[in-house]
Amino acid sequence: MAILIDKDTRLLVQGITGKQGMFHTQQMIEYGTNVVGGVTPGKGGEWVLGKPVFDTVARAKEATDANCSVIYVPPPFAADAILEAIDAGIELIVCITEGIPIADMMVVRKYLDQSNSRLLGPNCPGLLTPGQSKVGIMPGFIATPGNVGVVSRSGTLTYEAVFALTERGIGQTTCVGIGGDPINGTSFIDVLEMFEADPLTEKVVLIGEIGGDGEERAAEYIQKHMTKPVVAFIAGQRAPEGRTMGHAGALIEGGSGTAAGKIAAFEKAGVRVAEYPEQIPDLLS
Amino acid sequence: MAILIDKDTRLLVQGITGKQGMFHTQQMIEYGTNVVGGVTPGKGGEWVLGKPVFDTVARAKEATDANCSVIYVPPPFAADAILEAIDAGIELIVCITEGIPIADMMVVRKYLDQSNSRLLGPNCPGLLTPGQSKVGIMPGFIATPGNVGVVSRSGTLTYEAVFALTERGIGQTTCVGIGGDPINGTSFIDVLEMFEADPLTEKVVLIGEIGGDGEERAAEYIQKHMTKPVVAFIAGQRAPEGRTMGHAGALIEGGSGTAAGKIAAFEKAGVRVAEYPEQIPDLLS
Amino acid sequence: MDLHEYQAKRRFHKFGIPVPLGKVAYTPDEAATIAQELGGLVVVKAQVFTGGRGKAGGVKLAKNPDEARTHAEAILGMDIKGHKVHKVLIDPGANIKKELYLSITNDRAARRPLLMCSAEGGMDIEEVNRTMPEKIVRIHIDPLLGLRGYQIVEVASQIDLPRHLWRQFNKICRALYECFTQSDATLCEINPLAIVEENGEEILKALDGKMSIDDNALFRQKELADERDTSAEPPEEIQAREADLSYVKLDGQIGCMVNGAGLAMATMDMTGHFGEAYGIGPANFLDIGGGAGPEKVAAALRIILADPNVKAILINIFGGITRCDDVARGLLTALDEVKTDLPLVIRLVGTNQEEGLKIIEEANLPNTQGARTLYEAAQKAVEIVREGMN
Amino acid sequence: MDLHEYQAKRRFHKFGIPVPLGKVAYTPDEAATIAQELGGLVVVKAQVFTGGRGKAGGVKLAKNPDEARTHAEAILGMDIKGHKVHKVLIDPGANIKKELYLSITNDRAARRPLLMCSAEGGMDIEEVNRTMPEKIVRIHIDPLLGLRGYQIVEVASQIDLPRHLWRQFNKICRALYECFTQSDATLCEINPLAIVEENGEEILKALDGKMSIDDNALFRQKELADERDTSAEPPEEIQAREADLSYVKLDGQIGCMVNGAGLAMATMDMTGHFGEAYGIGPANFLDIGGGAGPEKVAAALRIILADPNVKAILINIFGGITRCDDVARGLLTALDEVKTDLPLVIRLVGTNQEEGLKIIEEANLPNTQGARTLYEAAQKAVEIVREGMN
Repeated sequence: MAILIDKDTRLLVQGITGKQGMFHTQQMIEYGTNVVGGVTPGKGGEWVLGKPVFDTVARAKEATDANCSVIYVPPPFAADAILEAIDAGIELIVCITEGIPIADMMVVRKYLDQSNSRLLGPNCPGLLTPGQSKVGIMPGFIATPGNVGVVSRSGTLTYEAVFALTERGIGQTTCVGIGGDPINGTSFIDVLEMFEADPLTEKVVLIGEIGGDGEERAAEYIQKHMTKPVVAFIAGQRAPEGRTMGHAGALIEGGSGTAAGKIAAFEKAGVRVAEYPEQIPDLLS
Repeated sequence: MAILIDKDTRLLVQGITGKQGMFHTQQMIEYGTNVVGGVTPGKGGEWVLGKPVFDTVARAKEATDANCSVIYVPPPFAADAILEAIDAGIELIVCITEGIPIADMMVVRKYLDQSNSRLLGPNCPGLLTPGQSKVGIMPGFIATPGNVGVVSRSGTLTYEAVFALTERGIGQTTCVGIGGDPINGTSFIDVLEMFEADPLTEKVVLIGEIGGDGEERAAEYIQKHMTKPVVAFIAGQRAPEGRTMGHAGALIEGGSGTAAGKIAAFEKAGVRVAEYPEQIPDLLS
Repeated sequence: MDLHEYQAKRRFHKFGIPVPLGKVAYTPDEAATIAQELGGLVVVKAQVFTGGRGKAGGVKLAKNPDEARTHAEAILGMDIKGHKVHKVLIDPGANIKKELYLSITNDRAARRPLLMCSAEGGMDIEEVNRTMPEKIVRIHIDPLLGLRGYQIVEVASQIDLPRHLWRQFNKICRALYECFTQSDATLCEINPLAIVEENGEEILKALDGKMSIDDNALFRQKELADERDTSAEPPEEIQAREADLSYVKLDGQIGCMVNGAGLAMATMDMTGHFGEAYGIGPANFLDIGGGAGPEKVAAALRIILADPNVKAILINIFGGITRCDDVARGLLTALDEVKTDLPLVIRLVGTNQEEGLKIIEEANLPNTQGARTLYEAAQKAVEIVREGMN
Repeated sequence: MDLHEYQAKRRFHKFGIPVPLGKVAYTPDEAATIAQELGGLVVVKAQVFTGGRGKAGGVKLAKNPDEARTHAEAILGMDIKGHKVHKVLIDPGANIKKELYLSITNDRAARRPLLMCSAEGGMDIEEVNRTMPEKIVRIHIDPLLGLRGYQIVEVASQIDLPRHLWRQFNKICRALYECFTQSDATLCEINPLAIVEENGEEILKALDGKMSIDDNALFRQKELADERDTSAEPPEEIQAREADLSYVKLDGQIGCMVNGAGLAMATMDMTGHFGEAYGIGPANFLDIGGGAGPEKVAAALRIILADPNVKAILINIFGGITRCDDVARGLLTALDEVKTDLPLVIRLVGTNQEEGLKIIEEANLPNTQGARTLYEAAQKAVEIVREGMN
């Protein structure tokens, strides 16, 4: 078991013929992900890396029965790509694209909420169930199968944390990047719920950062509903107010969204908070 | 018992200070409807016919705890008025206004479907539960309490049918006008379901007309799900193709939506179809 | 409200859809002048609100200005399915490689706009729909999200549009949807959307155009409302629209004045029911609407009396909002103005019915009968016409 | 991206919001000329990207052109919270009866735009929010439905706006929302939206304006992107933007180059963690992003080296998409170009880490240390700076 993806996941790559799309498709195939096809408008009928390319997601889904799609298309077209996947009835949509206008994401999120699809991201590294399937851009070598669930708003910081676990011999059930945008599809709480319900996951690592109140709400959820131990790490303790720190969502506004506030919320909820990524394994045991 | 409205209905009148609004508010109050207030933007704080006027539905609902609203505002503002009532959480919204652009109604219907409100109309005469409450513009004197439910797409034709029943001593549970527009809030089937579930309703009269396929779908529903006898009447047997007969929805297009087709559908479903309105009471007994 | 081809194409052009740059001619000489200006081959096309112009001889190719004049001469004044031709559009000829069909309408049942496209353009789409429905691609548009890029890709892919035309096709579809929503249209149709060769390049061009506008939205579409061409409409319908009455001319002898669309239809049906055997039926559908005052009733009566076929008048009012006394007064006012000796059958029921009946009675109208029910009223009206026929 | 007051007001004007018709002056003489043209009382306002201009003396009334010149002289070149004033807006004076507050922002948590309005305008809205939050009316806007008439009525009613101004207020709210969505704004603020008396009549006018644009949407807001005023920005930030790097200047001594925003923040945190006791910390936040090639790495290095505070450089790369060998090569290229003898701490982990480390090693860089973990890297960088301080 694991959450969201496993060896039965049938993946479609939106933007498969682009540079990023092709590179990561290769990587995913090498990892063992069951990539069933790709989508690039105007390139339907071609083949890339041994996979059939379709003009639209609807066409691709009909032909391949894909249940998951990953999006590597440039920001101006990314919202449309997500809507397309929703319309085609894809169950899990993973959007890697960074830099989608917030107005587009408000529309997407509203449409998403009326659908049966789940969106992970955008501006996320995707997710990885070690030894089974990886969807997105996480480097496969950092992870190893085990019983710790990892959920994070950040990309490389997740790798850092997962790598630290792996180096210490602690494996993961699934590593999930929810993305650094202020409006996204899947929240910390959504993933925590899944980990809580997943029989294989015994402990959870949560990597947060400044901005928004996702961590505070996660802390509240953990206190009320979670039986499994959670260790957290929060990046951005030294971030100045009013400046966006790379991720569109990483922004302290009017004194709210600070690392200190988030750490306090976790500590209040009984969650141990690591001072630096390499400390996470220590706090898990 | 009855459906949709009864003596406990707390009614708000949107457009209460207009000519139509004021006239019919008077009529509804005289009939015994519990009108709790009205709404006219910019006239909040005034009083009309002894009822308080508010600037918005939200304000009015807060103050009066209304659970139903009736809309008498001109077509350019009617869609907005419906959306306002939905946003304010009004349970039953009755829109009398005729002539709302179809593009507006597509938006309203989409928003409505995501809400908990029910819309009756637009372009409808409203509804009436004899002896208890009337909402809209139906003349009160034509109806009398009894056990026949009446549902209709037409205004005056409903009066004709109800009057014919009353004259023959056959009373009604509730008379419901669903309106003559192609896109509306409540269908024949919605109302048939309610009549089927209403213990006081023993028989049902359905008044249809050319255009659309509401009658055909109602016939199918009746055949499959209804235990109570239904008598139907269809107007427009002599309507030419391609012309709109008064109601925006009364239009035969490409040979579909004809009276003959609808009558055949009802007869196939075991519904007796009257040749003229005054025949309805004969077929009921 | 329908737009003529030239009006629709002008509007398409405004939204960025490539159309031939033709002009309208009202006389054969104008046609020749325009053909001269355009140079080369031109098409002379009747501008009427009906289909099947081509088969009726309303569309002709002309190789030079003289031919254009001759064709215009033949087409102007022509009667196509009851529509007289008052103007022709002179369009430059095109080197057509293939014809597609593209339209957006409102799908009332699905409650959203519907885009339809087919590689089998140029012909009647109803015909395509009947014989090869699988050749029509149908895409519903979410009214809040609008037409999305991937939906256009889906269409292009399904009709097997050559790849080098996808970009143009995308632009045209978006423009057509813009045009549709911005115009409160109920139909925007391009048939054919042609692949034409120009300067050695293939481009997409709207060679024909059809648009209908939602009458209920004309209050916010002033520009379009002003484009209404009433020259092709029966004068009674123009009058009815101006008086805010719903009127449809039919071919029977009984002029009907009713309040409410459903009741008006039922009244038509009943007169037909009784009269059918004798070739008698309703002369019109006429709904004076709810809450109609005396002026409206008078206007309605004038419209009915303008129809020479009318041999009897049936007034059927069920007073709800409409008050019977108002109708009665309106009737007397109108009869004062527009003298008639046609027989009247009057049925007034409902709100203020006593007052209304009293007004009629006191007026001592000649040749007038009352009726209690619709059944009775229709029967009497048919009877009167029948007697007159003998 | 922020717009200046004069830019925001120009845009408001374009969408139909009444604004004073002032002009921008870059010199005291220009200010006097504009005051002359406008006639009467004028306001001289510093155009800087920061609040609290008024308190800092950046906004002054002038009764005549001479006074306007004098005030402009004083304000131009002024430093307001670290922002140098390069231009002033000269607006005509207004007869203000009352000041309201009106804004639209994105409520990220609610995932929809938020309209805020208060009868307590003119002052800092954060202050109003703190002291009398009940004086701010908040209305969420459905992104698909847009701002509806009844929502505007609700606002007007709640702030007790005089009835004779409702129509104007409705128009301004709609225009502001149009402006907000059409501009991909994240903020459109009018403070104050003033009730002013003009020719004996009360009208609403936007006396100030503030707009921020979503940087992610600039690709479709070319017109706005061109309006960017870089004169007020630190040159490193301009360079960073042009090289597509996320860069925020801080005041420490350790120049950081990291891939990924989260890791870059963690790197800042760790250097601060170890250095705090000695007054040592990060000189910047710098994320070279995913998949950065050699050019980007070189650009990043140049930006770091341009900061005179930097005493050591910490390069922390966790290769996922970014390949360690690319980073290593980029680094060598940059070091070839921009000579430096600053000490380097390099940590390369992940994709192609062996190749990357080998490249660095073979280059035999002077003054360079490797590190295996972030912990170790931060510790070493702090140590180096500390040694240099002694």
